[in-house]
Amino acid sequence: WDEPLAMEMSVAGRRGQHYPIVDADDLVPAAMRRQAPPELPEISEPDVLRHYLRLSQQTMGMMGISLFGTCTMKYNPRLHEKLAAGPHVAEMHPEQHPDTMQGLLECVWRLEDALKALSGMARFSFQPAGGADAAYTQACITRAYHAAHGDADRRTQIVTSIQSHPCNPATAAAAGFDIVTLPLESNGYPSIQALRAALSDRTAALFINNPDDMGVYNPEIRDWVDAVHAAGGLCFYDHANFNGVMGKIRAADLGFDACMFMLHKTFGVPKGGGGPAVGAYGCTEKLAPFLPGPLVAKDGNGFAVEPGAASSIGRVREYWGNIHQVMKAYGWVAAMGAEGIAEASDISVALNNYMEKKLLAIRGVTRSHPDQPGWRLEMTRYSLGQLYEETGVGGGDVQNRMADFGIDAFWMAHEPWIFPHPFTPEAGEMWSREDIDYWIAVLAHVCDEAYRDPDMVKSAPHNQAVGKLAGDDLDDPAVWATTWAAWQRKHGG
Amino acid sequence: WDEPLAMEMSVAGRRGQHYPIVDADDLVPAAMRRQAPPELPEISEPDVLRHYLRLSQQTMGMMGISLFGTCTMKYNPRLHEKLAAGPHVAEMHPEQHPDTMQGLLECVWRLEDALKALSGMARFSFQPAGGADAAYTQACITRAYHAAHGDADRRTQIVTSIQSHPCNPATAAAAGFDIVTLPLESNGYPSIQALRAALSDRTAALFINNPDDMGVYNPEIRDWVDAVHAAGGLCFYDHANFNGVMGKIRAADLGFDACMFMLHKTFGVPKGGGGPAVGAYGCTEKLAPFLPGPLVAKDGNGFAVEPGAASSIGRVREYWGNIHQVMKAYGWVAAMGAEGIAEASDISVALNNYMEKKLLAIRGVTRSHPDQPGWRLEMTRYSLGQLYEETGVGGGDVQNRMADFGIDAFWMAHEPWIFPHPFTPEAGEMWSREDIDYWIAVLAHVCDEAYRDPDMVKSAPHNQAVGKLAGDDLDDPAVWATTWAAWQRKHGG
Amino acid sequence: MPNSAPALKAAILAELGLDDAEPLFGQIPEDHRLREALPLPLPPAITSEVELSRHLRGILAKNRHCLDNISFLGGGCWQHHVPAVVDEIVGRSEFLTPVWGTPSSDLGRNQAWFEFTSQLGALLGMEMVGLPVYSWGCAAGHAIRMAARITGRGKVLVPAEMSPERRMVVDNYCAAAGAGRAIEVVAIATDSATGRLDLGDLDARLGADVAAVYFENPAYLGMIESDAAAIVEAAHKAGALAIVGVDPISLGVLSPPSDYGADIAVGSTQPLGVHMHGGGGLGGFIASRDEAIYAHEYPTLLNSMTRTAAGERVFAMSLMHQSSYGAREEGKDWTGNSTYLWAIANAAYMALLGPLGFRELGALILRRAHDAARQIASVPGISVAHPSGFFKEFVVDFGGTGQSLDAIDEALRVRGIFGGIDLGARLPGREHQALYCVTECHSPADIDRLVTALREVCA
Amino acid sequence: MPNSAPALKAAILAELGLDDAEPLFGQIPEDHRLREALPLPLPPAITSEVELSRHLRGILAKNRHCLDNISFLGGGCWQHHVPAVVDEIVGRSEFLTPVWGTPSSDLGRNQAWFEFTSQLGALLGMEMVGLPVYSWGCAAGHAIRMAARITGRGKVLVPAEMSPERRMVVDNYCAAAGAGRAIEVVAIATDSATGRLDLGDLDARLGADVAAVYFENPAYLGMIESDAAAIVEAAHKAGALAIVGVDPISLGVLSPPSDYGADIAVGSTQPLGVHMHGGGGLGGFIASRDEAIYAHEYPTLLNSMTRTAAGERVFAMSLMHQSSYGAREEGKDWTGNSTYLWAIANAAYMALLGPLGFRELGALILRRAHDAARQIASVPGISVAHPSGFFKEFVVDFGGTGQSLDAIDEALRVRGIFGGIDLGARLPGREHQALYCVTECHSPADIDRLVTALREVCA
Repeated sequence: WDEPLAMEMSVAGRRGQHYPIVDADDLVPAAMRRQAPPELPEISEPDVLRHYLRLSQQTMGMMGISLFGTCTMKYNPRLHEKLAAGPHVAEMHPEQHPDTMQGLLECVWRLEDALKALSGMARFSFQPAGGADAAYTQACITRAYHAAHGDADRRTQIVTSIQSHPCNPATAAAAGFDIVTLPLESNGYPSIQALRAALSDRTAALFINNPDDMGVYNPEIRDWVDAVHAAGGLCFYDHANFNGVMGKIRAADLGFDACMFMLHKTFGVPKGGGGPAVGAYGCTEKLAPFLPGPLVAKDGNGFAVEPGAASSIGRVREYWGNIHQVMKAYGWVAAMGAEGIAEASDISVALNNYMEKKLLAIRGVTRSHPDQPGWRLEMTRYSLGQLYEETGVGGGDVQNRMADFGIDAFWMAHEPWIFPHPFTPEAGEMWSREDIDYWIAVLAHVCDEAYRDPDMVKSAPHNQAVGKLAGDDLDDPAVWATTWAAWQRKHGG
Repeated sequence: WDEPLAMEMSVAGRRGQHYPIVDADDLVPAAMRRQAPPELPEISEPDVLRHYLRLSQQTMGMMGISLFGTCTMKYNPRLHEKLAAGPHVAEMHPEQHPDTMQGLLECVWRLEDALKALSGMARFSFQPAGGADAAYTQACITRAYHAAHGDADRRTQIVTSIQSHPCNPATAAAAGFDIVTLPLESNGYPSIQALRAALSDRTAALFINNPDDMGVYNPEIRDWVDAVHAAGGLCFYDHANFNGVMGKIRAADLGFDACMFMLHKTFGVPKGGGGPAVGAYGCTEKLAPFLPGPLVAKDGNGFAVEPGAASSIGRVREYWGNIHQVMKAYGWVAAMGAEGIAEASDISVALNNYMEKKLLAIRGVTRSHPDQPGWRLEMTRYSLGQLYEETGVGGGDVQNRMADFGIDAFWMAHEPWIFPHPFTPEAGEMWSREDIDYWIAVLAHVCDEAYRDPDMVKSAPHNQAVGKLAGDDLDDPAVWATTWAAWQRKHGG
Repeated sequence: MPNSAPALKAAILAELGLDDAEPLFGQIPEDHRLREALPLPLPPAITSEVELSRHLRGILAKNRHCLDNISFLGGGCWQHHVPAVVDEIVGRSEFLTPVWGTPSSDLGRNQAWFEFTSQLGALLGMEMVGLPVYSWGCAAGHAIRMAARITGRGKVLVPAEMSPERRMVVDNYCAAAGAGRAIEVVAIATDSATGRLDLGDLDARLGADVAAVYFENPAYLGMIESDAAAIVEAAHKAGALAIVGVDPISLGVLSPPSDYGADIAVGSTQPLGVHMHGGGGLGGFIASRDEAIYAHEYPTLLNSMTRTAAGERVFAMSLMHQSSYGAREEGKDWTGNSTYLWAIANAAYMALLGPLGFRELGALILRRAHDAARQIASVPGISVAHPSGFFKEFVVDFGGTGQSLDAIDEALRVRGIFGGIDLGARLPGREHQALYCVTECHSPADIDRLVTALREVCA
Repeated sequence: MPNSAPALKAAILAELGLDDAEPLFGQIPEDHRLREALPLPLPPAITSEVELSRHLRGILAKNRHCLDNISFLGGGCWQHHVPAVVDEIVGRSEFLTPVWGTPSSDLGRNQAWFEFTSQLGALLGMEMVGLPVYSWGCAAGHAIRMAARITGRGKVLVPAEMSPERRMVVDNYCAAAGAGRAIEVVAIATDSATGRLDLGDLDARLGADVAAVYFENPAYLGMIESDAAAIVEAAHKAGALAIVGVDPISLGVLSPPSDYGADIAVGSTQPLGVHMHGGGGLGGFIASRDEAIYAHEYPTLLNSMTRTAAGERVFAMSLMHQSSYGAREEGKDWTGNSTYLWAIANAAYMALLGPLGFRELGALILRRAHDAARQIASVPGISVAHPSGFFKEFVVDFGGTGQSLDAIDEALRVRGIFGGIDLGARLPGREHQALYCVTECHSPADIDRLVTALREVCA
């Protein structure tokens, strides 16, 4: 379809919803009565539906194959979607009396119980509405913890690695911390000497992923935790890449004070193109008094609401968080059980290494940190740097060309790129081997094509609804347009 | 997508549903234990979902524009779909005690009440599961009526017109009647002289559409009814094309004994690619004793189930019929009201004549029955005969080529074709004028193309997932294959 | 309505030189027209969705449904688990809304239909399957008429104890207005010892005038016809066809019709992933060997795989000319709108289960149903007519409780339980008996609740 | 899991030369590993969907929801009618499941986002709108931090009586670990006579250290800030920015922020076609004039329309380098997963209503809420604090009934009614008061039921 914008479909007098007509002009103070009607489109209900259905068909999503690394593209069980859409979830108000929301509270309690088992932590909050929000929660709790210990003004540094997700330094900075970033050694993780050098009585906390999204596990992590603790800091484990170690290790066993699970990645909750999501935040008893409220406790008759302790950080977001997603994640855990979760880890690590073996046989593809010889965990960081040097075809070109074959974009890498033209596919446990093989075959085909006919790749995509970007400068105020009104003013429609 | 068959996606050991494992071999008599497992595919749940989602995207449906005549392509309100999918409809058993199904009974009663108002009839049954089933119901009731009057052996003829829907003669024949078919005059309807000549004491009933799908109204229809009644026959009004006369005429006012409304056409119920549907069958008090049961009656406390009279024809299908569709049709009537329904008629007739004016300006397009000068009602029968003679491009070619522009097939005409290369679009009230204009523009483009470049049209479609049929003889037992097993045996996969 | 704004409507009329729609109806004589001030006695329109939603929800809330209650109703419409994936697929707008396009524009839908016929054929062991008809009863009626046309005979034998709903449909399909055109429907008795067909009675009624023997497996009262091969053989010996009605959900554990030689198989598609919908979930199928003698008598549409000019696989109708669309009253019975959307649900359901799923599910149903029967029979005054040899349904006899079935059912309803179908009202000689249905939807706890309630009610 | 069948798993391992997955975890030191016999104390897996469905339904059935009951809860999450079309659109698999593709492969999704920002901008009268953030509270927090960066000042004035939930979020966003980095949050009193902001108190607190005045319209307690223009002018006079938090569903009848000169507008997206989901329906927005000074401080992603090489319209991110994805700790605050699916619901909702729908809906809500307030105030002992000048929420004072709010709410719950938010527990000086919310979802009959119940309960 060559689909217009909704704003272009307007015909005066049309509408998609009617309401009983009443006059209420007298109920609005004269100064606050809207004068000019908003410039919204006027469209009939069937045409609105058809318009967005067509836009949905112009979204590849998981109709194709997406191995978007670090995001652990999983199947989202439709049973959970159906239940969440029903009134027992969708039509619940967050401030209802606890007697009337025992079902939701039970979901929270049961998932918390499961995550405690998976992490060894003591309490969980599901209020953080994404992984970044969980990191932010850790930053706020770190602040509150040191304040409670009279150490607020001194402990202003957060230590992290260059391979941590950008949300870790960014949220810590937003909470007012200074960031100390550790570089990687050639084996793929920072040296403990560098860590020790960074630690001091100004250290508030360590924020770290392990494995990071290169699939490399830091075997010295226990020593790291000990060193940070010895310096008086807290240790936060960003479990964004939990899929490779589920049921294999537990953050609390390694000494961490807190950790974070992404329910919309690891736990089968749909991504929705970027939320609503949940960064489930867990901590030990040491940090539990600082957790945001509300929390759920089991009592004799059912489940009770705890408002959050007096020392709580309050809220990082209103209410319970994305509680409907908590319900879905609980469903996932209930269906998988302990053994299913560990098996999913086995399969995702096995498939990643299977992919690695095949991908490294493709001309133009190399792997990060050749000094790190072992099996990678759930992901491997690759580079198309050689391909680019030899053909001029870059990672974005390859993404576009692969889309022509029904393969959605791969993940490249977070900023900063420490390898040229990085790419990071993640197999996970839910794609069939046939799909993985097809993905590999398409990449092989495109790399081969890059050597034979680089313009074919560089001018991709060729069979999508639209072609590649023109490369306009979207950072120019005269060019950018985040609304139709701005576009019309700047570009005339 | 180049989507394989589900049967080709099988990998041993996979499955999309699990059940608790029990052993029950001892509970099946040995002779009846299945030996070889069925040759079903083994596929995981995500892959089954993705497969059928892809097939859905390869179905144009109402994502494009479909003016499939006589089928009155309407918008299907999504509120009704949502309610019907809920347990208060979906999880109801038809033999529940009436106390537990008052909601469904109320929907039946309310829709019956509305259809009585629209038709003037005395009672309705929603058991017939489509328009053809309603015609079959009429045939069975006709048989029962004459039997009850001791006239069963004599009255074995059903009179209809060559323009009636094939289901009318076909169902009457299936019920054991002989068919008398009246030809059309040049004004578009049969002469009353022909009718009179066909009537006798062997006449059981007249089955007739008015208007038929050429949009021509028989102005002598009252005299027809009188003549049939005088001959001792019954009169059945097939209201398949009700959209042009809703709120304008009533079958009972014209003297008919029974009529039929298609809820999945006129009343906004989705078509589902051909059912589940409802042919709502209404009749006067004269025929009510023969209606199939169950029926609904209002009593003091609510709604009661009437099993069907002793003289009832029993059942034409099990239970209530497609009662969830009855609920949706009631929702449509409730939303439209009397004035909305009449207005929908105005709009659909106005748009049809608007289309007619524009279509007749296209070279190659002519209209049926030029002797019938007035405004047509909700449809007009056109012919591409001239186009075919002048270019060799036929109706099927034009259909295929229009699909390239997102226009789904038009309706041609029922058998027998009394005009060459017929086509019959129906505008209805739910397509916007812009959509109608686009449809007209595409037909104009394709007809023009037929004169300029007929091979382009004849080799269409060009941008669909697959091209046009090879023209194999699907009536040859060695060729046809209604199952994968048959295909493999005959064509080797 | 997109064109209902006054200015838009006026613009369309203006193109026709009109300022009012009235002249467009000039074909209709004035005295045919409805001309009251308020044309129709309908309630005022509820134009806002929020109000309509409240109105309809208010009506539907009066229903008590089978998720909130425990239901033991079956007998032709069954509560089975519908995987959520199936709901999503049949709800897709592309499948829900259309009617008929070209082979290219309907490619996906037609492929889904082909997967329906192919997988159902695999369950049945038959290579020819038509697109669905309205219901099991309609499928049986059509199949009997096919047999009558094939054999040129005018009598069919059916079980005396078949579903009354189904039987009434079959009776209509066999009746005819014209003299000598009807098919005579003759009942075969039940063997009261086994609960299965009385083979002696079958033999006695078979003869050269019999077009077909129609039997069901499992039968209406739940019993597995373990003598199916003998029934088929007896029919064939008399030159009659054997038509079997089967519940396809049983075919992971029960022999397929092909194994015992049936000529035509019919049955319900509803168990295969379609909610009951108050009976609106019904659909029927007709299948047979892939031979011209059968194919040429199908009333249904026959969706065949074939090829495009470029060699791609595509789907189109076979033998369309013999349908009522092609031949009007000369066609093979008749067809029209059917239950085609449910065929897509069926296809997805069969693909989800696969051979392992059907086998596990069949075993689970057998076990749960037999466990339930045993526990129910343990209640004083209650017995199960045939305590083994059934699939998911069985006959419970309340004769020893001294209470009426109506009273028992009402007491169960108060406890949130819908008892089985009252057979006393439906089949002669079955007073105080009810047909109970147990499937994978019933947990052991549900059965406990029933048995506890029965002990209270029948005490 | 498609590869979990033993043979399939073994084949993958065999490609790696392994017969067990264990060696793949060789990177992890042995003493880091979990090595109990039963690795994790989780309940047994419920592998069958039919059992899992029963389990989850059983849990959720313990909820009492706002369709079966009448709820007067609002205060930051509101029950509005969600058109069924919106439910279908956000349920589409293509929108529900993906994360991030190329501009071409995500074309439809990105266009829907652009329609979200464009239509919301039209409601607000603002030409720059970011992609959504988690909630209104988060949007307010980010906007205040934007203002602090723009002005280089470190204090914000906020209403004393704002939602405690929202206020706690803002407090977190304004706090800082490093000395001198925090933004001081200072409350502006309510004018007890009008229920609106006390302009005198505002003036008294304004000064050269104030980065922004943040106020809400309608405010937490429902009142329309009819002096909005004066508030904005006072802020501007002090060199501060004016940030307004608005409920976008009011903007069919209330003046848009642009009309009274607000610099940044924030608010909730939940009212625009998203179910409450126990609070999971929340989303927030940030909008402003389309000027570089604002644009360069947005923490959100900025989806801009642009062109392909061939001139087709397409969408891509603007100023990506300033986000935390682009600049880590040097970025403008931070972003990550957000509430992007709801933005599609919002887009569809706004397109459905159009200018006429928003106007009708706003008028209906105003009328129903005022009717309800009047009827409630007629109950002896009950009064409404400010009986006019509000939008959909109003403060009900039960002080004259002599009963505790807890007791009243419990008695209402027994009658299927969820009373409004208890303000006594949330705001000082509001003992015996509750915040009642009335929308288009409340019929006149619902209000009658409430009033009848209150008469009984408070008698």
